[in-house]
Amino acid sequence: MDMLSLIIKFGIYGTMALALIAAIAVVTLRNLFHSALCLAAVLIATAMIYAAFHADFLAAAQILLYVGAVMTLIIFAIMLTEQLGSKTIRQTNRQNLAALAGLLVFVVILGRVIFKTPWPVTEKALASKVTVMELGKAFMGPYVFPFEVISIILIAALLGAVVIAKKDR
Amino acid sequence: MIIPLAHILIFSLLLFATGLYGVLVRRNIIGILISIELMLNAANINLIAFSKSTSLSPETGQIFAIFVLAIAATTAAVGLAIVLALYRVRKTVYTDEVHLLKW
Amino acid sequence: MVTSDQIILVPLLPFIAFAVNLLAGRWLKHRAAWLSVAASTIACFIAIPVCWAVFQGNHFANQGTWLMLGQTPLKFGYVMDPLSSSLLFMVTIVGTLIQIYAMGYMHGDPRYSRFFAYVSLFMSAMLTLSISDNYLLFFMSWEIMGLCSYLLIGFYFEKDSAAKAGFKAFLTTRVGDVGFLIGFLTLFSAIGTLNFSEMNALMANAHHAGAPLHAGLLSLAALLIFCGTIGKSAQFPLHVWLPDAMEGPTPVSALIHAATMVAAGVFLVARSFSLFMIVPNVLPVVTVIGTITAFMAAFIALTQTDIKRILAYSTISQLGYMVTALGLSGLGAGTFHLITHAFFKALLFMAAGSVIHGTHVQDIREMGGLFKKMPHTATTFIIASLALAGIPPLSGFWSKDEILLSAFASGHKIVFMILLLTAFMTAFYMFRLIFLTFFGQPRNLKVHAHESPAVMTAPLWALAFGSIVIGFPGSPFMHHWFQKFMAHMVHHPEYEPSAFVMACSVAAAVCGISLAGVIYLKKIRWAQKTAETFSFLYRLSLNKCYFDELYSRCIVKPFQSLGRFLFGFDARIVDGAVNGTGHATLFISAVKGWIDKYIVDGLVNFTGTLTHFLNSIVKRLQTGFVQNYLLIVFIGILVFLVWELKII
Amino acid sequence: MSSHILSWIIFAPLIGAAAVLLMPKSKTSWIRWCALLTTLIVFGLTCYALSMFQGSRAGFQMLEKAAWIPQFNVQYLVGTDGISFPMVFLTALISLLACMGSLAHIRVKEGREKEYYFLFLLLETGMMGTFLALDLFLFYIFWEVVLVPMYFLIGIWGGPRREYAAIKFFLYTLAGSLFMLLGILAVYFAASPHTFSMIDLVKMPRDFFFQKIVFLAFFLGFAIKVPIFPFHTWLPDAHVEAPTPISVILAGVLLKMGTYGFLRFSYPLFPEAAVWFQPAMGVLAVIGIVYGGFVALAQTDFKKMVAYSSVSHMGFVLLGLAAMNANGFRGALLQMFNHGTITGGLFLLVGVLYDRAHTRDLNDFGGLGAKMPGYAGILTFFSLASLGLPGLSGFISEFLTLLGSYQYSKVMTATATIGIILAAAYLLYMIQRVLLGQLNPKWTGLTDINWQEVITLAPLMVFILALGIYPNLILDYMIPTLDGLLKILGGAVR
Repeated sequence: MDMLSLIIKFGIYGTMALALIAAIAVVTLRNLFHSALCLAAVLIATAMIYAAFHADFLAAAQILLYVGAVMTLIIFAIMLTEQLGSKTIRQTNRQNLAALAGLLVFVVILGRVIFKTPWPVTEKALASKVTVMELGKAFMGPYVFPFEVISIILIAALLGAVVIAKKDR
Repeated sequence: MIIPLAHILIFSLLLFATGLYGVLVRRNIIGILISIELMLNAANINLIAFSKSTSLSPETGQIFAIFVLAIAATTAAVGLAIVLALYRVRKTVYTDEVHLLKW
Repeated sequence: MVTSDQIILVPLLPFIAFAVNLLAGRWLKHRAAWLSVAASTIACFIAIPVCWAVFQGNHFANQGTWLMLGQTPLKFGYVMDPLSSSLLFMVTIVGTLIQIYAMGYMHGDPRYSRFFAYVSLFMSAMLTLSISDNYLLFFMSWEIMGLCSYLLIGFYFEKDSAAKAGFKAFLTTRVGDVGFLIGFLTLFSAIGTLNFSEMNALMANAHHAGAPLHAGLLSLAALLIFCGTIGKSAQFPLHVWLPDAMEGPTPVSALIHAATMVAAGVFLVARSFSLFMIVPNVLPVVTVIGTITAFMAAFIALTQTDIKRILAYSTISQLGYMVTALGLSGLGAGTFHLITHAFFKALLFMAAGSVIHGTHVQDIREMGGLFKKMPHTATTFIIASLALAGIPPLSGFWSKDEILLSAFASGHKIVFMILLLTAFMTAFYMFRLIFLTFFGQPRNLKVHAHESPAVMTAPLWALAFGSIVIGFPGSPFMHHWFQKFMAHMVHHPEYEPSAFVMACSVAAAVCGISLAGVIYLKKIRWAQKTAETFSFLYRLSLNKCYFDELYSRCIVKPFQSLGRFLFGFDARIVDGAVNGTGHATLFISAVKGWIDKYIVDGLVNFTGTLTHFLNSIVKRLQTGFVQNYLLIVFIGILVFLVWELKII
Repeated sequence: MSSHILSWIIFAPLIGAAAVLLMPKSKTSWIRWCALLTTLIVFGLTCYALSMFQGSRAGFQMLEKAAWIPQFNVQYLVGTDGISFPMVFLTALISLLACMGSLAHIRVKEGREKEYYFLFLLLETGMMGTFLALDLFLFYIFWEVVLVPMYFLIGIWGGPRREYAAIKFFLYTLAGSLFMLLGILAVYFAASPHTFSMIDLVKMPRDFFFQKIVFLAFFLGFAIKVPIFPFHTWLPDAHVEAPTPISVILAGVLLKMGTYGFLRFSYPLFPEAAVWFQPAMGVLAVIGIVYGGFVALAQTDFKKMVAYSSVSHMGFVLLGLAAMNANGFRGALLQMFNHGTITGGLFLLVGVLYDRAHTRDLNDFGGLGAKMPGYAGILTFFSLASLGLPGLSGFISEFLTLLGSYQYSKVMTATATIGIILAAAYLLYMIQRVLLGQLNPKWTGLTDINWQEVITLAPLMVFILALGIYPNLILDYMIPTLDGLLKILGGAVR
């Protein structure tokens, strides 16, 4: 194990830890605007992890789409609703303890499953590297139909969002 | 593979759990939407991880992830539009103040 | 060249005149009369050669299928035998003359063309009836004549009395007609044919065989057919319509209610004579009815003062004579009197019409001394009266003598006496009428009489000539040719002429005339004295034997009240039952409604309440918080996971 | 088209009704002309069908058959024969004339012409279907289809007591038809295989007791429609309150549906029971004739008088049916047709007078004969036809009926003839009160009948006169079928 891979390894673990901390911040911070910023952090960290898995295109898309577009949208929404949250208003509802307990169970169970499952890791897969060109060919090839469907969904969502958000007279 | 697959999965599990916690307990609807984005990200990470480590077609996982990304964008757009419409009508974004379907 | 089928034109031509006059009368105006007269004149010229051929001993008939009665075809056609040819001969001549007369009489009437349309229709129907060869066609034309009678009686329908008279006439004859209808239905069911010739043949066979077929049914049929005669010929119980029918224009009275239509009743019996001959029980009934009618009508005529009513009762009386004759098996005598009577009675009516036309009054008490002012009218009237009274050698004498002879020779002495008495009364009332109208001094100075125009007097003279000569074919001078001619029809007894009967007849007529002369020509006072002496009889006669009152009380009123009662019954009971069902249904539904509300619905409501109660518990699950639901879903998934992975 | 002519006849009015529905409410003249055109087309189709109709054949003709509800063996089965075809022709004729009569009459009631003509055309479909259906189920449907438009037509456009009359008519008739429905179901379940088709049902034998019960059920349904004596009280109310054209249809066509039902269904399906009920039917017929005549005599309302005269005249139809012989049947079917034309005309004439004078009180009139000569002539014509004057069609049918009934029962016939006298009495009494006598000064302003009304009446007069002079015109079409029916009943044509 050389130095570089070690650094990368720890870098990944660090990114993961960072992402988890930011994620916890997202769900716990009282100020919604702050949690949105933390979300941005999570998303960027995720993008880094993608990059680490040689999913360069996805990492770029993650940054562009999520951090660029979705985050802007969310922040706009937060601004428009003018409910950033305050000390006086509870930001969590009364079922947080129950939720926490349930989640603990959930994590424990799935954790056990994850560790017990013999994941079939193949060397060939590890060695492969997907280029943007291959992705594009796949989209235009076997996945052309879902691709088109997604485009329709996006248009529908666009129109739908406009219609819903429009002020009715 | 630099780190074991299980570690990645545990990470995404924790990320998912955190997002779910947010969904279950946050009162603010925008907060819920943000948490949903967390959960979607967790799922995406899983997809990438599996596509990197199993012998299926390598690009499939990424393609699925991109679809999820697109869906996430639409969810955000439509969801936030609903929030805005709701806010305009009810002047609130807190879930427990919107309970028309209560008995 | 005479072909027998031409005879169809005879009724057809007046019918065409009727149709044209009815539809185009507004444009034809006075030309309407020419059309009708022309139609019946041509009909007359077609008919007379055919009749003449029949008088020579020929016989024509033809027919075609009209309707299927079951599997039996009902054939319509004509038959030209002695009976129909005699009637046809009389009707065409008298009808044409009366129509010519009517041209003058009806002149200036606002419904001139309508009048001639109706008369043409009547002529058409009467001629169809004369030549028809079966009961159904006979009945159809019979009814159409009734309609024409109705329309013409009510011709001046603005007068209430005229409208009522038409109504009465139609309805009264209709009663008889219905009898007639059932009568020939009975006949059809008994012998299976409605054709006269076939019936005659069947009857002749039965007669020779000795035993009649279905005696009971046939008697019934004959009796019911005679009902038609009673109605149409104004015989005893149903005679009340004829005097009232005088509300119509006088030519109508002459044509329909004296010469032709009323005689059709007698003609019906003559037509069915073979039937009447074979069922012995019916002829006495016919005789009795005829005799009663003859006597009663003459009795009523004694005291009437309306010139047309006197003639109307005289007509009834003479019809009674004819019916009596037929009842006494005197087919020849009855038919003969029918023909002669048509001539002189039509003449009487037309002359009376001429008087009315000239004076504009109908009450003989207001007339008097008209002879000088209306010589033609008066002369012809007297000729006709002499004929009616039975003074030889005028036609009435020969025919009346035949009837008296039938009564005398067949041994019905009482009938003979009554008829003789009637003859006496006939002479009396006719000359009472003449003396009061034409002789003496004018009693009403407002009446300015004038003679009628030539178009009216010419037919009078033509008929006067007829009244004189038409009796000769039946007289001993021509060896009773007419009676022998009629004997071709149906076998019936013939009687030797009797000088005694002739003498009685003449004596009765002369006595009547003399008595009338004594009472009315000399001193009117005598008449009042006589009336006071026999005041009961006088009132009985003056009030027409109270028939109208009797019918009004016994038939009209009960029928009307029955109608009203049944209407009340309908509205209250029958409809009440329906409405009562409705109300009962409503009541039951009210009770049901209570049950429904508190018991059935109570059960339903209890179910509802129970549900509501359960709901109040279960509904707590529906918090309305979306995250709550989500949490539950999540817990559900967890449970599922735990279960599936068998962790515990 | 030629093979589906009967369906066209049934549904052409429905198409017209749909067209009327699609038209704007304000375009009343479009609606009127559309309705008139539709009825005219239906009449034309009927004439076309007449040219294809084979009068000498006894069985059903122009059959159309399609499975409708195959699970229950319900068929769309229409066809015609010598019994139904005259009725179809009558329906087409009367509908056309009633529609022409409506043009002037309904215009008075502003604003509802669209509904009126829609319902009118729907009614025509119902009537046509009733006469042409050969499947009991289909027949029942059409039978009920007739009820609904009639209810509204009386209830909306009627006289002052229209609601009462409409509800009475509806409930009464519905009650009867429910019995009929029971009967239909009984017949259906008794048949094996279960079927509603008349063609198959006629061939199946039925138990005598069963026949009697089911005959009674059918009888109630038809008797109310005719109407036969104790069930007749809806008729005067409905007639008096209905608007003129609807009275015409009611008298001209609807009453015939009852007697048609006897000929088409009751007799062929239950021949033994029919013979068993023969005396009862005869007695009811005679009661109806005499009773209707007497009650008509007592009327002061013109329309009510005509309505009761219908009771009397329909009694003759029933009498002919009860006679159960060739002449009786012929007379009855002919009387159905003639009563439709004659009484339809009388109702139109009542309407003519009512539109001018706004009253129907007979005692209020008088002397109109001089004021309205054309009207007087036509009214007299129809009255004479109604009272059975020879030469007009009423006489022939009454004569044949009486001839037939005479072969059956002399007493009944003799009693029934009282009805003839009464008919003369009440009709002439009416004429006397309306046309004759002094003119009531109130009516000096009345105008004579106009050309439009004359055109409406003229076809009826032509038929009355033509059939009166030569009845074989229509009898030829009827005789083979009626004789066939008689054979089913076990009688011989004599």
